[in-house]
Amino acid sequence: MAEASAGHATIIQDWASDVTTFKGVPWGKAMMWIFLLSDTFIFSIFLTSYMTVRATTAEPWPNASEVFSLMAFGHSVPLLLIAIMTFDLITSSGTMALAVNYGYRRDKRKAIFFICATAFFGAVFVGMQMFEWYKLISEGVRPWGNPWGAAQFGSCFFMITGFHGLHVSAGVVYLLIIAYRLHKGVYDKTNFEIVEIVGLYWHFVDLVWVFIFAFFYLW
Amino acid sequence: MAQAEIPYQESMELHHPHSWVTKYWYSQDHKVIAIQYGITAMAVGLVALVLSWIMRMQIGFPETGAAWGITPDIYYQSITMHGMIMVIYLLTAFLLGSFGNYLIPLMLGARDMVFPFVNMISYHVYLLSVIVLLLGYVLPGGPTGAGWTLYPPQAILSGTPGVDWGIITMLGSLAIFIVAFTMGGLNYVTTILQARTRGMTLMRMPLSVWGIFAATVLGLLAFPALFVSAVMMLLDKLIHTSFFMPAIASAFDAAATQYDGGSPLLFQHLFWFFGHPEVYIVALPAFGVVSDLLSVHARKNIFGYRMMVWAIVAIGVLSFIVWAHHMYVAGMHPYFGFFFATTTLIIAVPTAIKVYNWTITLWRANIKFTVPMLFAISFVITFVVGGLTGLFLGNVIVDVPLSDTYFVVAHFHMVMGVSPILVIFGGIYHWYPKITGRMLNDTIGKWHFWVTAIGTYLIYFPMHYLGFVGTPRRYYDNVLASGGESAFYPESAALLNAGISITAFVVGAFQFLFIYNLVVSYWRGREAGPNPWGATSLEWRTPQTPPIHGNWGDQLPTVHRWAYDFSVPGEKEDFIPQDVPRQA
Amino acid sequence: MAVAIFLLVLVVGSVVFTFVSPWWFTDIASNWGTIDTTVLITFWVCGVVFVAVGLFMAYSTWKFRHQEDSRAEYEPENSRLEWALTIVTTIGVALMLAPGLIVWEDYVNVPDDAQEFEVLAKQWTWAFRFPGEDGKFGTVHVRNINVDNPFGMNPDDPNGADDVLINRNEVHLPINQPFKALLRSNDVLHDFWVPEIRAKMDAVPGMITYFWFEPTKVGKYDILCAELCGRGHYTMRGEFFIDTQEDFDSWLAAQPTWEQMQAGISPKVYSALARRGREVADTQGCFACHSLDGSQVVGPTWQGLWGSERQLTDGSSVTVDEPYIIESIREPAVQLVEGFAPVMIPYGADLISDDDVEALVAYLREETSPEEEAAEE
Amino acid sequence: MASEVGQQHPLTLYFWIWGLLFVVSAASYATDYMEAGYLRWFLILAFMLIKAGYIVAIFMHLKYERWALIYALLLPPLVILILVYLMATEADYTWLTRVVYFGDDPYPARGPMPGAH
Repeated sequence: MAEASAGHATIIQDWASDVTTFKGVPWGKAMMWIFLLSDTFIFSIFLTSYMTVRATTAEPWPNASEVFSLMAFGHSVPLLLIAIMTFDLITSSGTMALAVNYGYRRDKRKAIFFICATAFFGAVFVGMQMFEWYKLISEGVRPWGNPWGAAQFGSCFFMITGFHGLHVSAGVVYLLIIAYRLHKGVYDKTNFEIVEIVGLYWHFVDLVWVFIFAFFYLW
Repeated sequence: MAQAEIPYQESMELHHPHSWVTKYWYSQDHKVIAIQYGITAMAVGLVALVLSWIMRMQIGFPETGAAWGITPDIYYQSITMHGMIMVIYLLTAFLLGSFGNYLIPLMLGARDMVFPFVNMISYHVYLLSVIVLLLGYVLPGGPTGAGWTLYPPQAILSGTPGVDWGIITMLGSLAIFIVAFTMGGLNYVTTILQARTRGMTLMRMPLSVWGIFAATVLGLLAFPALFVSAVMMLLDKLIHTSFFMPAIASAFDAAATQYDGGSPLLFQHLFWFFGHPEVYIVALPAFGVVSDLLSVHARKNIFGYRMMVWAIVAIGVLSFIVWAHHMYVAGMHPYFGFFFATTTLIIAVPTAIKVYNWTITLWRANIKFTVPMLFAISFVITFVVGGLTGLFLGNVIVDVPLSDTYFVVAHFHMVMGVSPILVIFGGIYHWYPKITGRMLNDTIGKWHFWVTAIGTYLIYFPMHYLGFVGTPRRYYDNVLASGGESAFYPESAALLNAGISITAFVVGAFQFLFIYNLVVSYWRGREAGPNPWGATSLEWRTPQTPPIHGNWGDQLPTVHRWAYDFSVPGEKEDFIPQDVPRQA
Repeated sequence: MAVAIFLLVLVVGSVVFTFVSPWWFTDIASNWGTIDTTVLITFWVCGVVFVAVGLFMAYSTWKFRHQEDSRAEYEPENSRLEWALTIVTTIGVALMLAPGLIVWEDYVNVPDDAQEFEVLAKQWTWAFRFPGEDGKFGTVHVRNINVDNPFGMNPDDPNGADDVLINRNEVHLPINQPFKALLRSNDVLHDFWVPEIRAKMDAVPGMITYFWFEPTKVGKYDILCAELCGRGHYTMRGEFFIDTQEDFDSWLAAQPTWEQMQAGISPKVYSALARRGREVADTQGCFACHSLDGSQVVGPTWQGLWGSERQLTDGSSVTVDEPYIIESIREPAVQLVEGFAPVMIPYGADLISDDDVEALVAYLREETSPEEEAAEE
Repeated sequence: MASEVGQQHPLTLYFWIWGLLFVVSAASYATDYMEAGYLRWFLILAFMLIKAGYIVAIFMHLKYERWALIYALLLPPLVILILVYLMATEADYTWLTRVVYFGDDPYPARGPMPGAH
């Protein structure tokens, strides 16, 4: 039924109406969307700053493809770990989508299971990121310099992935709290929109990674 | 869909406090939080006032100032802290944290903000940010003296006061403030969009709410730029990354050689990408509130309500693409001047429309010169001066000789220093009866008004002309440095500065009279009754004055009309509140 | 009534103030009269609007003050009026913007016959560079800066050899010749500004900025720093001379080129500590205000300083020795030399370490004590 | 009351999108083996936008929200594009002055890479 009432004519109708502007959107969800919009600006500006310093510096920019390569089966495979991390995060996004779906079916057991699965994949992501940091640091990359060129390479890398990693970590904690509270029956009186709200946050974290992957690792 | 039609707030569970601590400290009531914000902002504002005295002392009487122990360090620290406190911790916090919190739910007919708990945390985080900011005064090296714009490399290199701890507490405090603002701001926006009472469409909202709404949205989208640049500058300072730091040969900072390849201009762009919307974060709520004050006390509807709303929206949108007009002589790409001068002058059009509509509201009105109205009128004329001088500085080539002079100081004090503060005063005189149930003392109020309005004009108007002469801003001493008179600072200018300083001392002292009024009227003030001004908006329609937690009785009010039905022809009363039904 | 009078007085007062006040632009000394014109256009357009709005408000507040028997008019909207005002405002804005953009076009496009000179800003002094006979600047980099190479000249760049280097707060330019000022900074943001020229621009470390102008009036002007650059910002002053072409040529010819400077570096043998002291003096920009050749700049000369007798502002006199020099660095205003303003900022321990001060003292002893000079001769 | 309010969609939709995201990610990863150039940059951006679009539209259910919300969320980020464009211009200009006046190498060779060991 959502599609049925979603024509362009509804824009003016909705904005001109009383009580709620976003029809059918609970308070928590509206607030999460607005927060994510604000957060979008934070990551956009991180990435814009990265673009600016990279374009400004006259030092050579290290080749991400080589920096982030790993040895596998006797070959050097570019961006191997990053690719695995990407797939891991997509997997977690999928499980999250399922959790939301089961949430709205009021299937508490399955919803909790998939939330926990999401949290697990999230934790794995953070673990892999820690490994990646460890590897880079042991190769001499520091926020203030690296052996191959512009110092901003390390600065941007640690700052952007660090900030994203913080979001993921916070998301894992958030997911586990929601799972626990679902289990305790805190949300039994509602229609479990809380699962969708935490889902929005989680998908956003995945979304940010898509941009980081494209701009930092591939470009 | 059926469910969405029922306002959530009817079933909203409110956390009713019992002990003193939960009632006044850990309170989730938006009205208490508003007052907490207000008192904290005023307290920190008094610090800024004292700082302004220190710098005016030095500017007006350089020899006496130096003899009294005002060193260049203290001077630069004072201007920095004064600027930052006024812009962020007083004006933003007061207009959004205090007015926003108090007015949004009451004017919209809601019981509280949508997430009262988050709202409560917002205040406490704000308080923390203020404490961290003031910590700069007790930590080694004192607060930062980098100027409120905190431009790197200067802000983090020795040679500027406060590079030990001051700059760290400053940046940390800003980051904390942004967290606090975000928590509050999400509440304001969600409440306005999703928790209005029946009949309250967006186009029936009082302009106060519109101004606060637009400003909050701007804040949520602009503060990220400041947050990110604060993070990057902290990294530059603490672990020597080079985001904003190019290769540097500093005579004073041996560590500066570690930097290479960064871009100082990046910081300026990010700072003003935040900083220009910030101007409107302060201005738009003031625009909104003053529209309501003018309308109520002129007993006339605000002229051109729809145009006013669209002007607010247009200003909000445009404010994101004008930022680099602060950077015309910053050495950015030369062709940016064309783009930013054009967008900046376009933004003047909706702003001018607002001014016209305020003045036309006075035409054929029935103006009562109450204290709030006096402040509202003086706002308009002050804002006209500040806005027009903005056209000088926004027009790129005109800005060239005037930037970094006293003309700029005069302009921004008129437009976003004095103007919003006049509105804050007007707003307090206007809503104090609602908040406490008592009127503020009228005689003291009038004294306060006349000294403030005349005094601020005398302070700032002549400053424009110092700017024409070429007196630079942020100079600890204009005379000593030249060893005598110079073309850009003739002796007459020194005399003028002394006069300005004396005026500033007097005007500043009169603000304490205002605080005395606030305190004493709380016990001694005349009983106000529920609607002393004969206003139409919902906050005057609560069953109790002051409103209790939850604001309304069993039923939320239903809105039937806009907020400006004053002097409607054929009606007995000269005002009709919003929740009075229309005759069939 | 009071409000109406207040508004009226305010408007009339502002207008009167404008005409009687002694403060207006300094006499222009460059080609940028067009900038003044755009300011004037803006001034008049804005002035008219200010007076109109102010008088309208004064009239309204007088005429429509509260009366018990009267009522306000109910007039929510008036589309025609609102649109008319919008259009008029837009026209007014365009009237100000158009000339502004035309002059800006002129401002950012340097004429072909402009010569170049470079302004090097550093905390808190100025230095200048001319491209020399070949008309080309050598490249420079902060990395090259050291005591023997204060401009950071690239030693491998042949274009730099004949660059003329002026490492003090003074520059001369010839009249009626367009110049492009290239602005460079060693450390933080500065802004090269001579009010009589009107034009200004920030000097940004890590890049080169520019503006251009044509000097049109012979004279001596002040150089200011217009961008906050630390605690010594207000002391960052220089002298700007507009000369006739002949005067300028002879002045320029007397300045050292990079080649000459390299050849003349360190003819004197210093102790290790004094060599360090010389480096400190150079990086701290001491020579911007203190000369070694006896010429009086902003501060007292250092020629023959050590052991000499100095007359102080309070009438007493003092013999220059180690404690006096240390005090003059740490607390310069305490014992001020007669005839000088207390311009120098106190160099506390956070600006110069005790070790560096010791080195400076050693340098001054070796450089300026009369015995040494006598021995040399 | 609950079921028709939330975002209720068949599970197969999610599996489809899930699979597509894997495929597009793999394609996106494959661009790393291409020569640098406009085609590669185009493909990086294209795959990025496709992935982002799927996540926002389907997983975050934005496609099924009313237009009022969709526009409220998608229009504000446009100002970021202006910032990006201007900052790219600005950065290029700064870089140019460094090359011209500081003698920095416009096409610096990349240093030795860790891939070798």
